Amino acid sequence: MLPFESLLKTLQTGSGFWNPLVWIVAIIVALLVVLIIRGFGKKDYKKGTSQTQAFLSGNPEYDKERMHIKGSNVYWGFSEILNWIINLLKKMHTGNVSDYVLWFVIIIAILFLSIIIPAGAI
Amino acid sequence: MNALEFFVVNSPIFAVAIPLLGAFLTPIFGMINDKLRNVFAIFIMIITTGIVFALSYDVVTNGIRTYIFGAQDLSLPVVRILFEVDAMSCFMAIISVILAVVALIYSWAFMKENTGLDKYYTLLLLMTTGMLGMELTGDMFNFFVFLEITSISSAALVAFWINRGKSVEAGFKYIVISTIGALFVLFSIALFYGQYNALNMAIIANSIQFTFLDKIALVLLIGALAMKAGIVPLHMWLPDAYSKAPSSVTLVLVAATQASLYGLLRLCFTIYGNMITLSPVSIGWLLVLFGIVTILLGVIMAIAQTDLKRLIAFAAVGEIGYMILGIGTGLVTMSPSISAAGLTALKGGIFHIMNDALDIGLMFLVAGAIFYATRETSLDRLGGLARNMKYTTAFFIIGLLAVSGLPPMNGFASKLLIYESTYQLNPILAIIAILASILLLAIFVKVLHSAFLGPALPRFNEVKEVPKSMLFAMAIIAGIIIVFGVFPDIIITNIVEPAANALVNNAGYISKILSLTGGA
Amino acid sequence: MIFNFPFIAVAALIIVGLYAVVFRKNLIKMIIGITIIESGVNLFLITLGYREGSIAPIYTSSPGGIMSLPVPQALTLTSIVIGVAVLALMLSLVIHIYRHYNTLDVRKIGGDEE
Amino acid sequence: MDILQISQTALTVILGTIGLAIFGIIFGLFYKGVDRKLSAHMQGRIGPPIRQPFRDVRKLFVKENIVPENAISWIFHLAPLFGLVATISILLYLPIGGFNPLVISSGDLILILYLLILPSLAMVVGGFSSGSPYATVGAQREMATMIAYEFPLAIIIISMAWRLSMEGVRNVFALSSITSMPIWNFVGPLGFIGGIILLLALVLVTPAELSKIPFDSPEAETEIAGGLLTEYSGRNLAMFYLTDAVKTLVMASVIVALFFPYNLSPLFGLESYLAFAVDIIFYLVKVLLVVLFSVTLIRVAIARLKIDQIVYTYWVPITLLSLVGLIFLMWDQTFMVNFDIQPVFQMLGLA
Repeated sequence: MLPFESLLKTLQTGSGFWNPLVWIVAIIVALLVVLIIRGFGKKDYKKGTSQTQAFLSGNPEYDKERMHIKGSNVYWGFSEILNWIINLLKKMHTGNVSDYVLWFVIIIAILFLSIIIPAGAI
Repeated sequence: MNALEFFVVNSPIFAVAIPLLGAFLTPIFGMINDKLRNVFAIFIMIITTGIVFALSYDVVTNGIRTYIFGAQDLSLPVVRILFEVDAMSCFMAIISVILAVVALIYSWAFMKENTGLDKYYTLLLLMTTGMLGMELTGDMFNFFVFLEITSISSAALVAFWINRGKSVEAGFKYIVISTIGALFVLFSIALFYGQYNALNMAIIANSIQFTFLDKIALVLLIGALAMKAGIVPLHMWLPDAYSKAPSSVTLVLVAATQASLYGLLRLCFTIYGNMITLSPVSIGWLLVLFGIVTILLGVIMAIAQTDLKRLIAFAAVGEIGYMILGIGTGLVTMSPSISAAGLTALKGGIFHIMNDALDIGLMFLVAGAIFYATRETSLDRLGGLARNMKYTTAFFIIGLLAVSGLPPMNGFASKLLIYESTYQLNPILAIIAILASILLLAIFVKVLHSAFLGPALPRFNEVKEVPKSMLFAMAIIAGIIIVFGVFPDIIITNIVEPAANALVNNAGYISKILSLTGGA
Repeated sequence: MIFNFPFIAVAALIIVGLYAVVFRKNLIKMIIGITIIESGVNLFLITLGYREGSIAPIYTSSPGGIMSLPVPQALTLTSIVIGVAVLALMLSLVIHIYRHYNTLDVRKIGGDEE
Repeated sequence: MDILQISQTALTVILGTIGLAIFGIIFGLFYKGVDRKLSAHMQGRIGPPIRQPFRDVRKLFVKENIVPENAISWIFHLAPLFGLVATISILLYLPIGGFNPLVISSGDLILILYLLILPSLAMVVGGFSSGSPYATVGAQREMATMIAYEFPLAIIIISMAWRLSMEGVRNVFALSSITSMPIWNFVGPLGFIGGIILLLALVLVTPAELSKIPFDSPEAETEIAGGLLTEYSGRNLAMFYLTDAVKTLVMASVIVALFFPYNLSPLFGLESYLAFAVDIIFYLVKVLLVVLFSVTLIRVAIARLKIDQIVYTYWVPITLLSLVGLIFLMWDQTFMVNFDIQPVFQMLGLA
């Protein structure tokens, strides 16, 4: 079967390398160091008091449904910038199978133009 | 000859025949007992997996294997159906069987409440048969037949939840797209047959002249297989089909998509392998371009999705782009022989085929688990599930790290290979690839937040962790992801590199058949 | 010219079929379009194997004369069988689509979101 | 590779990680103190003493470690821990103090790019897992900022490696190759301008990477009450505090390694321990200068941007800037090859 050494080999890409085992060893050691440092800190807190409630600048907490920020509201600043292209692409996905086949015909035509026509011209 | 040798010698046909026979035996067992049927289906698939592994081991150690159907007299190679199995076929077959086994295990609990499960298991095994056939065959027409077997069974499975309009509609779209694609594949096969009087891939590749008709065949085959493989802008059926099918089916559907991708690879590297440089427009650059567009579109569309399964489906489109990018870069540098960077890119692309199957597969299984537990896939209605579904959350986090290619998961290894080779072709390619991978991270972190984190929603107080068989299925994939991530070099040296070399070495593929048929 | 006629017919059939799939809005008509494409491809296969004045390749003891190539005919038979299966599946799906949406208009069943 | 070698490597990694963790934390906090002192002076304040960050950490350690009821506790606890651990592990791959990286051939620049994501990811996941609206808003802003600055960062890293690969260097992504062949040494004037532009872009990326003003909208105290750190307290917050400190050191070291990998000791012909001492001190000074320019000056000079402005800033002006840098590097290479300019510069003593 596989020799033991091959387990330790570094992945060479010709431009760089990556050895997960070294990283994992480093992570484990760093984790131990950090856990020791963290161990100096205070561990407990008063459970069930008002300090465990969500901080809302003193406002009362809404019901849980409204406290959860829904998926489509995430990444506002980002989608703000990309909205134009997302809307464009959404329009492309009509969900109509005729359009899918039309895309196929278009791509065939493009490939046809790019592969066959230039050779014919030469 | 003892039984084991017999199995190894005949493994190419057994890999296809056993699931095929098993598929039609399953309903008989189903008449006796549901549990027995499930066990039987899993048993059949495990045997197939064993055969595929034995075959792969044999191919990697002893070189290309052929299997001849019918009489051994090869004076008429035209009418013989030949299976030709090289390392690349094995690589794809391994992916297919792993995903099929996992899907069957997952189905045990996931599909339990459905009726018509006899047909479900039959179709699932039939689909696996089709995929394995596509990957192992060396005959163009045979490829078409298996393509159609896969298409029909998977379309039926996509529409399996027939009480939902959307599922039926997605199944219909899928079968229309598949049929049209397959018909053009058949048309191209006819073009080959008309010119070279052969259906065998190796014989066609040997005598191909890149005439006008060959170019038409190339165009049609690239178009049709690209559509089946979900390359932008022909990907549009994919989110529909992936998101509307039951999760266990989606998992196998990922493998079916990749089987079409395998067809594209065979086409570019083997059949047109000698001629690919003659094309006025580099096919390699064309694929690179497709790859970049696919990555960007898949990822950007995924940002905008609010339905979990549709989101993962678009992420899958993006991941397909990475494979195409790596493979295209390999193809660009093919003339006259592949460069070191090109080979690295090709290895990265091929490795990413497997990683994508595992990562996206795990994501779909998690989505299925969420659906099983909450009957909900919209991200706007989920939340706080990490309290009730600890293991699923953990598997999701593993999948998240893997899909976005963070160390030390398998996705990082393959993406590293792609980045560190494509930049030599053009730095922009690697930049876009890196950017898209970070966008993928953002997308899945959004899923993590909106499905698993956040306050405990009262609606989901009663939600329980999914049954053990589903957890086990997810654990298998997560385990493979971690092993591949921690020991990437072993996987690349022993599985990926032989596959890449087999793909590049089309002379070896051709001469193997020619030596059998006496140079016909 | 006369020998090219089948090939022109093949091209015409495929284009007509694609036209039907792309521009007809009725699902049944789209399926008919797919069937027409299929017929075109099958005709192409048959034409490839045909030699002028040949007889069908079904005789064990041939009555004489040349036979057309048997392989394309075998391919065509397989293709027809597959076509029937696909057709059956598509039609059954259309029946279910009609049950759910009460329409066969491809534009009305579409839409990318739920 | 025999057992001896394996155990030697393992020992190097283990001891190195311990050493670097302590080094990173202490100097990270030190630079944090320096940064605060300097910015205070720039604003005409006296500012806290340099040891203030150490006191902050000590104070956080005696505070209660509150887990809010809306939080998923295991992710809530793990995220800060993981962030600090991942940050420390980056130090292993960086040339610290003028030496080669500790593990010379097991990780490269792409790995560092990805490892730099991990601390931010930990903050995002921690913020999301605290289940508070403020934290969620902060976390998603952090994520958006991350996507935004990753684009120019990727351009910078790939351009540098690409230019190096054109010189026929192997393993261009390896830090050891980059430091042994600084970009200024082989490029022509166009490439020099390109290098300056890339350096500028990297300096502009740094404050966002470290969530400093003007790119600190994820934390924005005045607006969303500390953002993703809102619910954190006690030792978990201390972990994030330390992560930030170590990350400052890491980012400064990346800039130093990419653009200023020079050492003083060869200049003076020094050897052995004296050389080490001089190099380390020189390295610390370089890091200080980088922190001064890329963190302190920027954050004193500019006000906070809105999140969509951040995304815009990085995706349009700074991306264009770094693309211009890339184009300059490409042109430089073409000119070098096509017009054979190199000898001319050598004659003029420019290259």
